[in-house]
Amino acid sequence: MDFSQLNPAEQAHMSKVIEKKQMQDFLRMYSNLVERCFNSCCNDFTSKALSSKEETCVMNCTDKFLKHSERVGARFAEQNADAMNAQQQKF
Amino acid sequence: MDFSQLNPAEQAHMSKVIEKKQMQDFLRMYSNLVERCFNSCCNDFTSKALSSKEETCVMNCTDKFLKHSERVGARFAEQNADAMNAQQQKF
Amino acid sequence: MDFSQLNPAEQAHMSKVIEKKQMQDFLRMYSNLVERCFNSCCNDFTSKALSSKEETCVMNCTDKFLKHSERVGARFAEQNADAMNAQQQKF
Amino acid sequence: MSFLGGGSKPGAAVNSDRMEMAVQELDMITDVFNRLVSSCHNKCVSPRYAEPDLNKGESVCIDRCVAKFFEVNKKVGEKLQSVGNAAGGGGAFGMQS
Amino acid sequence: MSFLGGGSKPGAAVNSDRMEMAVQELDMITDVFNRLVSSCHNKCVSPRYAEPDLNKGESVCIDRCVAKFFEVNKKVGEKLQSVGNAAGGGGAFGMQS
Amino acid sequence: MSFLGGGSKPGAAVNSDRMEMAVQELDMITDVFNRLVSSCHNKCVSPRYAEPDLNKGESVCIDRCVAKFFEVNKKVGEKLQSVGNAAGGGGAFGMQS
Repeated sequence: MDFSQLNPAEQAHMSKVIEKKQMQDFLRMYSNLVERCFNSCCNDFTSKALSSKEETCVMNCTDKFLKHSERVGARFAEQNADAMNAQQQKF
Repeated sequence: MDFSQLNPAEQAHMSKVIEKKQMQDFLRMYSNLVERCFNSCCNDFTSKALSSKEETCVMNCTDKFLKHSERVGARFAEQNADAMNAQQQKF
Repeated sequence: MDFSQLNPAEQAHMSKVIEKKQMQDFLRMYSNLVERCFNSCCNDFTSKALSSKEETCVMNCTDKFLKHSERVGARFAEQNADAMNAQQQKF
Repeated sequence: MSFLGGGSKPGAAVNSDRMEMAVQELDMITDVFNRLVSSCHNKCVSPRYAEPDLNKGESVCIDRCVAKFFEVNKKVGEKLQSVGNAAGGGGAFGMQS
Repeated sequence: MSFLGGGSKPGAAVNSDRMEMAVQELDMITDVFNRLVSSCHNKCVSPRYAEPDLNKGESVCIDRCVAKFFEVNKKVGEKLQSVGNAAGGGGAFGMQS
Repeated sequence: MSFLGGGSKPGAAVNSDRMEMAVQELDMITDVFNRLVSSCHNKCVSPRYAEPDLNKGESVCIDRCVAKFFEVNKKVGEKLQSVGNAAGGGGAFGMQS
């Protein structure tokens, strides 16, 4: 994303908006992660307590999801940079 | 949720926000319910009219979903109360 | 939808809101379409390039989805008009 | 995008409560329409995507699917309204077309 | 489940930052609740809809499902917090009960 | 992936239209990223969760998945643009890289 066309006042406003969105995104990621790991790991409702097998699954699920998101984020940034370079070459 | 740290002006503002959100949540629940019951109950598109079997399914689906939500809400409130008590014990 | 109860100032405001929402809806439709066609058409990750078979699938998927949305939109408008007429008959 | 916060502008004519109701109705219809598109796509359109056009069977299925979805919408709305009335005032439940 | 911890000092008028935090907390809880309702419905309620009431098995399943979902919520929150602390200050990660 | 093209004219103070465009672009990118994370997780990561790390096969799959998703994004964007141009001005469709 390129906000260099924005003037300083707009860039300052944009920073606040981005900061707020990052918090919202984090919260959304959190509840999404809970839902995903719960759905994948918990299938036995003969007890209300998490079994140790379920707990291990949830911990691995969380770990793996974070590493996955990080990797996707890194590739996403690279692809975005490539796309921007390609666009600048055109003009 | 505990809004007791808010001052009266903030609590009044919060009440308005909550009221508006409740309306939005109700509308979202409504369309979600339509989608869920349609997807579960309607699988025959040789006719455009709801069959009586499909209609019964939709009515039961709606009833059951409301009872389900109510039950989850009651358990949710209990768990929340437990979590808050546990937190207060810590401090 | 009937906004005739709104006064001119409100209708002008509503037009701006609708215009903004249309842009948001278009963007949401775009990313939804990418997700849907990617999920349906791409299942082979032994290569990072789109195969010609996958590309054809993605193009057909996009075309079909647009035609589908258009058709649903037309039926939706008819049903809405019917429902409004039925409602006006009641009053 | 600050639908929240109830920023009541001191504009003479614009009634912000009525405005908010209209915006909520618009959001509601958009939400229903998006769910309708998605549901009928899942029900009627084959995910093989062998050709770019809707075939005859898919087109007929879509028409019936939309009609049925509206019927379900109506039934669910009536049910919610009757539950709302039984529960008390039920003023908030008069929203299906 | 006070996701956004940290008691705030009493202020005079409406503090918009604090207000925003409270709205975010409300959004968060609504989001979690909706996901909980949907997950436990998928896990416990049969989609045949042969009768309008929850049967005994479904009701017991729902109760356990909610309890387990809360446990998972707690575990995931603790994990995120420990990752956040390891990553540095971890200011943004102090949100599970 | 500058979804919202069109260089803006230099202005003096905060231009709310330009601001809104930037916020919409941000929302768009966030939405695309979330769908990308979810799609590639479904395609590449086994839901058994036997270990906390991505294995080699999963890692390679993720890299290719992201590249393919971008290609699909580009193809769909070009298609929408050509449809938009065919339909008339096509002003709203100038948004893929």
